[in-house]
Amino acid sequence: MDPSAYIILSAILFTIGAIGVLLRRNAIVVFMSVEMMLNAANLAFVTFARMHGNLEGQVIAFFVMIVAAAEVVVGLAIIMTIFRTRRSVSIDDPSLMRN
Amino acid sequence: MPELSDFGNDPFWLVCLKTLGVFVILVVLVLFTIWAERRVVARMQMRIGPNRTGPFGLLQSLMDGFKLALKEEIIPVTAHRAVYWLAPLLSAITAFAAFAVIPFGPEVSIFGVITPLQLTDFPQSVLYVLAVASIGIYGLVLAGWSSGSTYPLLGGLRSSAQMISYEISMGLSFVAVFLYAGSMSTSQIVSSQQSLWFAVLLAPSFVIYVTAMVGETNRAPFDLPEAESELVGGFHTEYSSLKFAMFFLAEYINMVTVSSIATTLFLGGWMAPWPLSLIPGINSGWLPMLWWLAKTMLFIYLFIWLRGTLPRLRYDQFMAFGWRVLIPVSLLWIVLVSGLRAIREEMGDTSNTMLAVGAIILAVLLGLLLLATMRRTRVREPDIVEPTGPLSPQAGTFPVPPLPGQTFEYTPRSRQPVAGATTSGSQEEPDA
Amino acid sequence: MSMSVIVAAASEGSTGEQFTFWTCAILSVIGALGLVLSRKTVHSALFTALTMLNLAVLYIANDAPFLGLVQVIVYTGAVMMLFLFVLMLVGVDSSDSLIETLKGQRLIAVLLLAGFAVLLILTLGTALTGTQSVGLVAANEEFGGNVQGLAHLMFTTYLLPLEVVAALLITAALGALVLAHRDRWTPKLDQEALSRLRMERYAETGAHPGPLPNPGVLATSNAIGTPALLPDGSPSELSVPPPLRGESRSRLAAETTEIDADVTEVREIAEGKETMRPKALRDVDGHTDLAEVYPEEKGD
Amino acid sequence: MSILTAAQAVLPMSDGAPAENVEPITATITAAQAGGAFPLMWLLFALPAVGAAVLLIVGRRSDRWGYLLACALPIGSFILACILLAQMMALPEADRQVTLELWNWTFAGSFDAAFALRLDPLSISFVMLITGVGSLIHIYSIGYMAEDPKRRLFFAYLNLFVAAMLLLVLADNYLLVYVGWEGVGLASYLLVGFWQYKDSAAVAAKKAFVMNRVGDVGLSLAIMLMFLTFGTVTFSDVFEAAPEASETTLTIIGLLLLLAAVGKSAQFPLQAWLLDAMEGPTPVSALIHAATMVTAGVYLVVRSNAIFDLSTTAISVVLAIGVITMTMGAWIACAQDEIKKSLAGSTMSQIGYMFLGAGLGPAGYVFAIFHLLMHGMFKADLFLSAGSVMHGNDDQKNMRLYGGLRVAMKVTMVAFFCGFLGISGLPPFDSWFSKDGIIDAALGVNVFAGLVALGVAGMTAFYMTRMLAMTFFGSPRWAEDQHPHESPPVMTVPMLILSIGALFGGLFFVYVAPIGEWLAPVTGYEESTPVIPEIPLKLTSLAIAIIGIALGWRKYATKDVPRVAPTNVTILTTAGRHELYGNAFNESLFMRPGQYLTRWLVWFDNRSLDGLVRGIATGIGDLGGKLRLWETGYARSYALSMLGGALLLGVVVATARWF
Repeated sequence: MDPSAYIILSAILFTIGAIGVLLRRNAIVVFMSVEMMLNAANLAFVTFARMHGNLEGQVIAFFVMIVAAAEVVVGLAIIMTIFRTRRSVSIDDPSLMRN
Repeated sequence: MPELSDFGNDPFWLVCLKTLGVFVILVVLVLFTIWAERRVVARMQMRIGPNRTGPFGLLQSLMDGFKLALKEEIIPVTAHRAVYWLAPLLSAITAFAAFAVIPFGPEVSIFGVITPLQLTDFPQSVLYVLAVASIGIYGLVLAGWSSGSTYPLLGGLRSSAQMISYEISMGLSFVAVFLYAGSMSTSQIVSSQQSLWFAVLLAPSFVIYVTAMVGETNRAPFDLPEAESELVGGFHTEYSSLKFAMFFLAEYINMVTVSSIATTLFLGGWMAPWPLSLIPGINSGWLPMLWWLAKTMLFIYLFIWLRGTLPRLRYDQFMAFGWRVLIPVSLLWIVLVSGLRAIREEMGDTSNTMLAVGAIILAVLLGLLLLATMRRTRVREPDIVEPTGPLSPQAGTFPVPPLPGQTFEYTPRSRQPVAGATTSGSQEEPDA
Repeated sequence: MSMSVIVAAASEGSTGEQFTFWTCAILSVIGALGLVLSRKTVHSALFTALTMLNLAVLYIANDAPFLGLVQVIVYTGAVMMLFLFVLMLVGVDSSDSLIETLKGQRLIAVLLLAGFAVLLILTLGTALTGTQSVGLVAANEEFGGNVQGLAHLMFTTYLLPLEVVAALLITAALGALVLAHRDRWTPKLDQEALSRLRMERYAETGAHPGPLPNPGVLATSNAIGTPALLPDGSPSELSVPPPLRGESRSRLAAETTEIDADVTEVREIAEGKETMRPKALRDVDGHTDLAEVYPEEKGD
Repeated sequence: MSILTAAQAVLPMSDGAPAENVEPITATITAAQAGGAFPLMWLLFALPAVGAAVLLIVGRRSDRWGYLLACALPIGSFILACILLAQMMALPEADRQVTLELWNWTFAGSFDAAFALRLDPLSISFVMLITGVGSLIHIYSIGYMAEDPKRRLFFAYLNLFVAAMLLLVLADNYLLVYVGWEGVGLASYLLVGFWQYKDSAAVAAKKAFVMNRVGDVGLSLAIMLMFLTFGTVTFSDVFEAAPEASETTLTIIGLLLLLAAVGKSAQFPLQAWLLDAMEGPTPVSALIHAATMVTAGVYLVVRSNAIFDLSTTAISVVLAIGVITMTMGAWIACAQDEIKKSLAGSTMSQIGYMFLGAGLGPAGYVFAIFHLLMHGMFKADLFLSAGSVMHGNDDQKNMRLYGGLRVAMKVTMVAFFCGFLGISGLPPFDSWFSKDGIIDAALGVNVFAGLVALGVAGMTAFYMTRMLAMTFFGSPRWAEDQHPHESPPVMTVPMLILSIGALFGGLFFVYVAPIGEWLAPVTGYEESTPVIPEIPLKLTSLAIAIIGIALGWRKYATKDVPRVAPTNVTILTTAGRHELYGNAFNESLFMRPGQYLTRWLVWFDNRSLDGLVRGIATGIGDLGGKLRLWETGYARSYALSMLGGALLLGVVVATARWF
């Protein structure tokens, strides 16, 4: 099958993820959107691996998964901490770095 | 012995037939397990157990199932309908799906087609089991959440936390098996145990797996998420009728699944045990299914036995055990196994060195264990003071009943008429 | 099961793969849209899980069975579960307000995204036309299988990244522990301290030290909104769960009148003994100030 | 040999006549070759160092036993020093220079200074003085500091001092000398400020420290210059290479070394700190500011004799400083009313004598060191006695409030009197030999200096008589609640032992163990011919001393001493009371100009450099303020920026690919 279909799917998912990141205010949803973008990238990597006939794309996808897992752990911990102090998971609330 | 290339060649009708077979085996085994549990526990508690429905009460579970299906279904108003529906389905489907890669026997001839007695197999099939199990957890979490009630939510969270935790040590216990079998496919793992079962060769992995599988299935003594006395019934508190039956079914199928995985990975699967395996031809044809069944039943009996014997753990103890004992020990064991294998790869036939190193490591571990136990015995004895003399109910802390050897000293208040206690002006003493 | 079918289909490049791809692609796009569009966060999480499951299938279809299974175990089993946990900890009912608060964010975002989409379509369109996939059959066969091939790459060429990533994971775990850790400023309340507190509160305010009475005890029905009857026949509002209390006022009143007859009967039987229960104890149930009951105890 | 010519006995004699030239020690043998206890010589300073470390690290837990340990360790060092002395005397004269290289602690490029010790007659003499007097003062301190809550700390610092001082005199190279030099400076600072809750003590400690730093700069510059010139800082190598250097270089090195010596030894013009340093506990004054540390300057000059011998300018400056300080110190000692300050003035004066001796060149080195050793004993004795007097009089320091203490403090008076005999130049006691040796040599080299020295000898006798009389004789002038009492034996016994040294040290070193023969191989010796014949000279000096004593006795013992210092005094007395305006001198000459310079520099810096820097900073800040508007604080805005950036990048890349 033509691998470009997978790549296009990956692009679609990535864009939808980006929409989520940009437009949603719930920090957890934003975070899930980031995961969605990572997954889309992974799909592209896996497809590239198949297209080029070597496994390195899969290895990269594997590393992306690990890094994403690490990121989720820390990110969710941060969200929890913010929630504890602010009673809110809105990503716009912790804007202490403003100006 | 079936090879990996033997799979995936079945005609469509045979696939359907095999699927049906797996389904039937599972359902029958579940019915039997429920009955066996009630009978065995009853025996352990000097009771008789169900013995009315069918011979030895064998049909009891079937009848219970019918009854459950026919009961009125109550759905809480606060429940989230779609997810409430989805949850038991997820539980049951994943429970069945995990069984697809369990080998029941060697290649047999079914209606003229030579095929392995196993629905399917592929190089990563054990990982598939883990993956399916991790999806199954969704059933629990979603059931707990969608019920819209506090107890199920807590129970669901607890169960899933527990299952995820124990899935880690479970996965880790597989690693040594993968290393020795050189494959993640169930059929290959079975065939690599021809000479020696992994339960013997990788005894620590086996022990870890057996412990983790009890935690994974939420069974006693690790059944705290469903602790009736604490959480009413866990994640399925608000479920009734057929949906509850599905959870029930899923739980018992999971029992059977983890038992059969234990059989497959550690007890040589469908192969006959040692003295019997010397008989030629005993590991061919349909007969090995019997060995598989016997080994699986052995584990199911273990489950029942544990339930009848052990008290329930506290949640924090349980989690601490999983994270601080099982996982570190698994990791150590994996390091040891891979280290030994690496030594063997690098140094060739130097089993003596390996044995010496192993002995030293074992000695060190034993020493550490000994130290740990010695430390535990050094716990300071609490100072027990035999209370004597009169005791004031308000003395020191909070009112306590007099201990043996103490006399109760009445406060002036208890002797006085209680102010405002009279509605008709009577001044009677409260009886002491 | 279906997995081997998928694998087989993928390697052949047959209509089987077409079917798998379209099914999973549609489902995963639905999941992604659901993630962005759901108002309830839990729904977003479930939709995400759906997408990830479908992506796993697509990985398998793309000759990456190991990665597909790892995707299920890691993403669906662990990551998304973690999300669900956090959701339930921060309150699952937190649904998002869809009003945009940042000035111009939505407009610029839409414009940029549109540009991004155009760019993607253009680049992908030109880059992908006429590409043909080599397939992984040869690469997989080299070391005897997909897992073996991956392992070979990871433990030789990519050994350093692997070690670094392992360190990263440990760091992340520690970081999460540190972030989620809350220092305990007060000593942990054990059973003894709790009971002491309860008794102190009893001594100070007269709050009932024991567990609350169960609903429906000695009452006509055991429904959760039905108040229990005390031994002297009066209904105890404390036995009703707080959310139902206000709502059940009327029911309480009805219940009271309904059982009034029984109570009178009991009272008549117990005639001469006035009450079966000292007034003081009833007062305690009703939160009477203890000072009224035991005035001389004040000074202690 | 008559007593009058006894001073000559210190000189190296061969067949009753002074040797023309002394063969300097050339051979250096290592400790391992020397054998015996020599390889253990590092223990000399290691023992007290360990004591200091233990007391400081173990802390309060050692309060109960720490001081005993601190006493035992210097005594151990002393015993070891005795053994080493005996072994060294057994060595042939030319071999009396033992080195012990412990490890190499500094190497940078060609610079290479080993942590090496050197034991020769000069350093072993110092070691004996430091450990002997040090041990006695440690023991004395047990009694003196008995009531002090921080006694353990005091002993720790004392041990630290002893260790540093021993390192100073044992060092084999200038860099290690510098370590010891700074170490004693630190110990002195800590001990002067030991009662730092008193403002005066804290200020005095700071002052001593700062003024010492001025000298230390000289030493460090000298070391650098030495390395630059000779490529090494080891004694033997430097001395060997010295004749090849130009005289200017040697003069500069010598003057820098002299600056260091002047700072450490409180000589003019860096003399102002010594009197203030008397704020420290009296054992400190006795050990550090009389017997050992302040003489380190003399040690440095004598040790570097190879350099000074080659530079007439430098050695003349040494001589001049000696003469000036000698006079100043005596002057101050005559006018001060506080017993310790008077003694401090005396110390300055006596060290001035030593500098004078050292400034005479080879003719005077031996006498400088001889006088140094004698001074170490009698001045320690005097200080300890003074401390005992203060101890018995509620820490009263003003001599005008003593009077007639001979009744109450007999032992102390005996000890003080012995010290008096030792210092005032009466035969046959210490100064009779050592000071007159210097005067003799001075008259041979520089008549003017010799005559001044003779005069100051009379002043010495005068102020010592003044102190003796004001303290122990005359009518009692104590306050009502001041109950003078004798000190405990733990204090008086060390005093008495030192008294013996003060009385008979001179005789011992002249007749029993001739110090000149002992030291001359290290310092070199040249005979000088006095302009006045010997016997008239001796008689003159004795007469001057007796006149001084008589004047003092007449003024302070036979007349009543007013309790409050009289104000209608000569300008000389007023100047003496103000320490000859040393502080004012320093202030106007160094401090004020320094302050003005600093202020001007700050002003200049603000206007020129800072203006430029601030301008740039303000510009960047303004730019940052503009850029800051981009930072909204909202994560989603940042995400938007990222998307924009990615888009831009993608467009660029795609364009590049297409065209």
